Amino acid sequence: MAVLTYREALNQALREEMARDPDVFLMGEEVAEYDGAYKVSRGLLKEFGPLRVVDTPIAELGFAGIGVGAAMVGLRPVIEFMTWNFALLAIDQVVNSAAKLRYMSGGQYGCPIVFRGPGGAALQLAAQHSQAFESWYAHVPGLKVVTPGTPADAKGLLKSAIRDDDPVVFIEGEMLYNVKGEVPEDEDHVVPIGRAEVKRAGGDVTMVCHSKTVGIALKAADELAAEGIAAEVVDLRTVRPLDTETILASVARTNRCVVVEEGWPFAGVGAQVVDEIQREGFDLLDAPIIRVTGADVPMPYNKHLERAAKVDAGKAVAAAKRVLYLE
Amino acid sequence: MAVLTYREALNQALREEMARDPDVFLMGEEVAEYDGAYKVSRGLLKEFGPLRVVDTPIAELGFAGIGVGAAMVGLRPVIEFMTWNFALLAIDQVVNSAAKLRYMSGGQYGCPIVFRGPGGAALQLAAQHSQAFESWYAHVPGLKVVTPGTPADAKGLLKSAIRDDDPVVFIEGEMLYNVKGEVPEDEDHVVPIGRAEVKRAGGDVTMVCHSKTVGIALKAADELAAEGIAAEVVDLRTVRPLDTETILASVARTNRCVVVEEGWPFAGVGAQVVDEIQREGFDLLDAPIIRVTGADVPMPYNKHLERAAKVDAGKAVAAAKRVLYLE
Amino acid sequence: MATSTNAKARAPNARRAEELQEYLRQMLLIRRFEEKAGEMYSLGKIGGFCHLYIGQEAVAVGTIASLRADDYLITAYREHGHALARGMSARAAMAELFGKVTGCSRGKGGSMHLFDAATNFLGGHGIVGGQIPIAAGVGFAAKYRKTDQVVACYFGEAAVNIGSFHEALNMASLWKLPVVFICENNGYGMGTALARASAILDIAHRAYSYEMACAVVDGQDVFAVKAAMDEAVARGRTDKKPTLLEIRTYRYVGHSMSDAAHGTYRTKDEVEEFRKRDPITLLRDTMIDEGLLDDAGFEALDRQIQAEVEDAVTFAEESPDPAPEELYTDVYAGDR
Amino acid sequence: MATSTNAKARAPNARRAEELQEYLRQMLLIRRFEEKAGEMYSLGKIGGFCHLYIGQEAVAVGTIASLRADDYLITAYREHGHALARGMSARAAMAELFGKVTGCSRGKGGSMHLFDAATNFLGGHGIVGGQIPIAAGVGFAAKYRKTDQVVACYFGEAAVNIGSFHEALNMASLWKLPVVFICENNGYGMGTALARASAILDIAHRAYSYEMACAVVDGQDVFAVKAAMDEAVARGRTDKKPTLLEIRTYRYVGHSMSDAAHGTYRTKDEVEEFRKRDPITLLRDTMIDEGLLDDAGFEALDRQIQAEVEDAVTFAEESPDPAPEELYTDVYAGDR
Ligand SMILES: Cc1ncc(C[n+]2csc(CCOP(=O)(O)OP(=O)(O)O)c2C)c(N)n1
Ligand SMILES: Cc1ncc(C[n+]2csc(CCOP(=O)(O)OP(=O)(O)O)c2C)c(N)n1
Ligand SMILES: [Mg+2]
Ligand SMILES: [Mg+2]
Repeated sequence: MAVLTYREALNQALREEMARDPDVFLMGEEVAEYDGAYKVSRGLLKEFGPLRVVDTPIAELGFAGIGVGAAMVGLRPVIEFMTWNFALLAIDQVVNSAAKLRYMSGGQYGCPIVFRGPGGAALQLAAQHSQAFESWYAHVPGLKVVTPGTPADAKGLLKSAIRDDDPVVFIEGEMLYNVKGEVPEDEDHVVPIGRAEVKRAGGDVTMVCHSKTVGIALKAADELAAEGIAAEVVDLRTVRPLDTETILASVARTNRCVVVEEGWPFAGVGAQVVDEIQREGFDLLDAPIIRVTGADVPMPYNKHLERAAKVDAGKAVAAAKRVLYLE
Repeated sequence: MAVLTYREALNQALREEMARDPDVFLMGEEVAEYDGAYKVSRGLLKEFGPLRVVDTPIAELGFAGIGVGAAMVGLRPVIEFMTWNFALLAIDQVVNSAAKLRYMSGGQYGCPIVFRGPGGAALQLAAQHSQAFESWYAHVPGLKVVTPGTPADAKGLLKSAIRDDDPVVFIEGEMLYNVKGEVPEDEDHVVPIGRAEVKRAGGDVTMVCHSKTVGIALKAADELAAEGIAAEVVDLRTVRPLDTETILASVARTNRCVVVEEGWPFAGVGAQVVDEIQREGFDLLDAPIIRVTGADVPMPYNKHLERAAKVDAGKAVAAAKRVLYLE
Repeated sequence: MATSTNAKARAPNARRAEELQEYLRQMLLIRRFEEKAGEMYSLGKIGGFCHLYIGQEAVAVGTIASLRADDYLITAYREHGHALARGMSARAAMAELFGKVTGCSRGKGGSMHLFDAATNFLGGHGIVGGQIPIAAGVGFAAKYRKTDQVVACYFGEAAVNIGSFHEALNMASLWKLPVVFICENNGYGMGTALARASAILDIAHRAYSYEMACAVVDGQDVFAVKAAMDEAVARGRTDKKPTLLEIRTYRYVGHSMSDAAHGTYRTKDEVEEFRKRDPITLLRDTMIDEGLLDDAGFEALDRQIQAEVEDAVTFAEESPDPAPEELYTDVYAGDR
Repeated sequence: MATSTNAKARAPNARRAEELQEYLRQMLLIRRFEEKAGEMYSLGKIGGFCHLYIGQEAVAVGTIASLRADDYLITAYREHGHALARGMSARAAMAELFGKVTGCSRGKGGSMHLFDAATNFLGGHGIVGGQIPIAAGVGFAAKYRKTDQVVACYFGEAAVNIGSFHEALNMASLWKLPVVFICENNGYGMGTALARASAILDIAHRAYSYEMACAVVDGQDVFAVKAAMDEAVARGRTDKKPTLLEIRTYRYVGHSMSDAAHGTYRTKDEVEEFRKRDPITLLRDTMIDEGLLDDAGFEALDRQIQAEVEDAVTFAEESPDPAPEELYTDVYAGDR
């Protein structure tokens, strides 16, 4: 195992998959000559040339559609959105084209495309640049939604996403790019789409998380452990399809659950997790499920307000204690 | 009270508000000379002239933005999307501009705008034209989301929406336009945004619904009544802000709940309703909450498949019986 | 306007006879198919939105005649004509309108979403402008693979005011993609006349914003259409450059089956005026002038085509609906 | 290019002196403010994305000089210059960058979202192109209310490839809205040179697609900018028609504070070359030539401005953060 940053892990996944399959190409703003706004594509232009690593104008709707067209005829585009905030401009192509082509054509045309880029809030980027949209994409049949929280998952899931025959919305954590972790060096290290992973075992309370909140949940679990509480951390990794089985198995052990996510509360991913648990595991629960989410406001610029708006380990700890009726 | 169609009720609301406030104008595709693709704006061009009833090119993003600009400087635009499916092209202006301007400007600029049009599936319009996006908009702080299910609510809520100082996403039921109902004739008949209504009282099971599913839930309640089961029908009317109080009060009476909505299951409006109930009313529930939703697929064209994909009274009845452990 | 090849100047020969006969057959097939589709819609056999192509037949036929079998096509919701001209059987098309499993999209797409992988027909798309960047992407794939395929992309004149058009044409020109952007200017987008939606009346001139070649073409004259398309296709295939063709045409019928035939946005007289330059009549007259056809021959062809359409209806009528399980197939790759 | 008013030809007079003095003051204020903002960013006093305007000062100052107090402005995220030229105090601007409650947007907007209702400054917007249709909407409101207000809308040259631009310009021309669309062509969108993003190099010519008036303007020459803007504003105010101005300029610094000063996408030499036509130096030299300024006067002005900027920093530094409750205010109208 090598120790890599999340960014490097993504870069490796891209490089390996482009080397493995000549149909894979990368397109987006600043992905080529600039090496990516967040440097995820560093060195790829040099290695694969301008036909396979393509800088675009600022035209999200257009180049998302170009990706869809290329995918319809069998290429495997990886379309980078500089951030998912800008993808709102392209969402018609993601939802009305990519997600529906296979169905509308009665199975004749698929759309093996990956839309990827950073999601969620970084630091003080304010309201228009600090949004987490995974629950939106996960709402839509025809899409898969992948949200890795660690370098190993980032690499393994991106490889799976590129090899997948369906459109995958791949949301990276903007704050995770510099996070380091062990990553298998095997070129065939893939992480299957649709499987959650228990990142830490514990019998007292389940903490469901994904993407940036994986680290937060793990930190909260540490803090809880210091108080003698054993939290089990379930990383969804894929938001759609949701691995309800792994979630329920954990709740069956703990009988208590907290869902930690970065986005807004209303109809977030956590709402669906809650729905699944209460429906399939009604008798398992000894307490209501509490969700820890971003504040229900546009993100403020001021750093103190921003901090107050974001989820953190302290909030997750407090929620865990609440479901344990400890405070 | 007059008996009006839902379409006529909306038309009256527009006419009355335009007569009442010269700052109100209507803009969208085919709203003027064509009287509206669904004839909601019938006669308005004639009455108010081309400056206040404005036909646009097919440019959803552009004219949504034009509405935002006009609203920033104090007009009260009503922007019609021919259907909400096409609003995906404009969603950046709704989410990144309208919903955030007040916050980003520290309260200096509001955005008193109504985005309105039909949502949900009509008949055999297939995958790209049969979508219900209310959970998406309801996810977003800064927006209000209104989904009337009856002519009286359509009129009263549209008037409130136009008078509201914040951006309102007003989603009409495409299949409701011809539905008739009693509508108060009073020019000041307004229905407050943010208040659910118990459309039928009953002690055995709560059925939460909105928009098109109000009629479905009422029909299901009839069928259940024939079997001696008293269903209480709670019409959300406004999806954001959600009237949790009314929902919980009902569940406190019935201890059982079914949520019926038109859209896809994952992170739909019902998921949030479930989340609120289980959190705030954990001890009230004698059974898990069951959601009745559209099938988790792009909408098929074939009419039998389409029927199978949609919610109907039969499915709502079955769900009610399940939460009553009757089957 | 690009001028029509002067038909009379050419000596009749077998090849030309065959070619014109084929144009006529296709145009008539589209006309009769659409008339029948309208009828079947009124009978409730067809549902949803149904947009007919009557009046525009020469555009599909003339442009598609320039294409090779391995070229690609993509279009909007008014696409029955393109599908038939490209060689989709009337049976597969009609069955799709009926929502039957024998339809080209297994009854899941319907009138707005005909697809046919066998003929590289990338479908009918329902969001105005949505297919334009997709077409550019298909052109990108041709460039990527270094083939000499060309993409024909159809859209209405009302679609040129939407962002997709602008973004796609800019990238297509910037990257030299082999796409022919075919604007079927039938004068109206639903009830909105061109001049009420576009600040410029010569749609073709929008191409200058992208340093793209363009032409204005008489869309009722199949020869003019074919000639302009030949040039545009050559530009794509050989020079690897896109073209914007503005093909001026007219729809005789309402926007969709739920729209009145002429409505309040245009006069009956206007429709009648345009009907005088009917593309099928123009072609037939040319063929008669050239001695390639006589009235009896035309009648025979028409009868044969009407029989073909009748057969398609019977086929559609008798075909089964998709099985209930089909609701859940084709959402993802694995699920069939 | 629109030619600069030949400065020397004019007799010096008090009014002109005052006017030029004001341009110089504003341009220098922007320059010093931005330099200080960069410094404060490096010290961690300012967070998020911070895009400086250094090199482009004559555009904001020259265009805004043509506006009336009741006209409107709207721009993108590189907007400190526009805000200051429009009369926002350095204090309110700097405090906003510091995220303080005394900032123009109460510390909630930050560098990309300066707003000032008092001067009809409709803000900095972060989604490329997003402000362009909004500007058209403000123009629509002026038309609706039958005022003679004009809207100035700023965006970069990379924004002309996005759909918003196209849709907004078409409608602005179609509906005769009094908007001046000001494309600040600084050659790059982040690391992408114009020619790598746009199929056409003369951005102004995009106006032809909308039958809109246009001009290419030397953005380093404040007189040229002012002259072109005067014409465009008159066209809006009197003829009720929009204009597209392409104002050619250059940014001396990186795209944002997280981007290297010249980066790999341009050479140091290129930056140096452009610095030779510095807008402040050009204006200063003209003023000295005309006898309206001397070196000592310039130095004094500069010192005064530097003090103003220092004062703004002190003010920002000493101002309080928004109260914790502010997290939940300004989401909806009722909640303050
Ligand atoms: C983005 C979008 N907006 C609105 C519609 C509704 N609509 C369908 S067709 C149409 C008119 C299109 O006219 P044009 O492009 O000229 O094509 P034509 O119908 O004349 O062939 C409209 C407004 C849509 N399908 N998509
Ligand atoms: C829709 C969208 N896509 C991408 C971005 C990221 N982005 C911010 S600024 C920028 C470059 C814009 O360049 P230009 O319009 O020339 O303005 P300049 O920065 O040169 O002033 C990009 C790509 C964004 N903010 N919005
Ligand atoms: Mg048309
Ligand atoms: Mg630029």
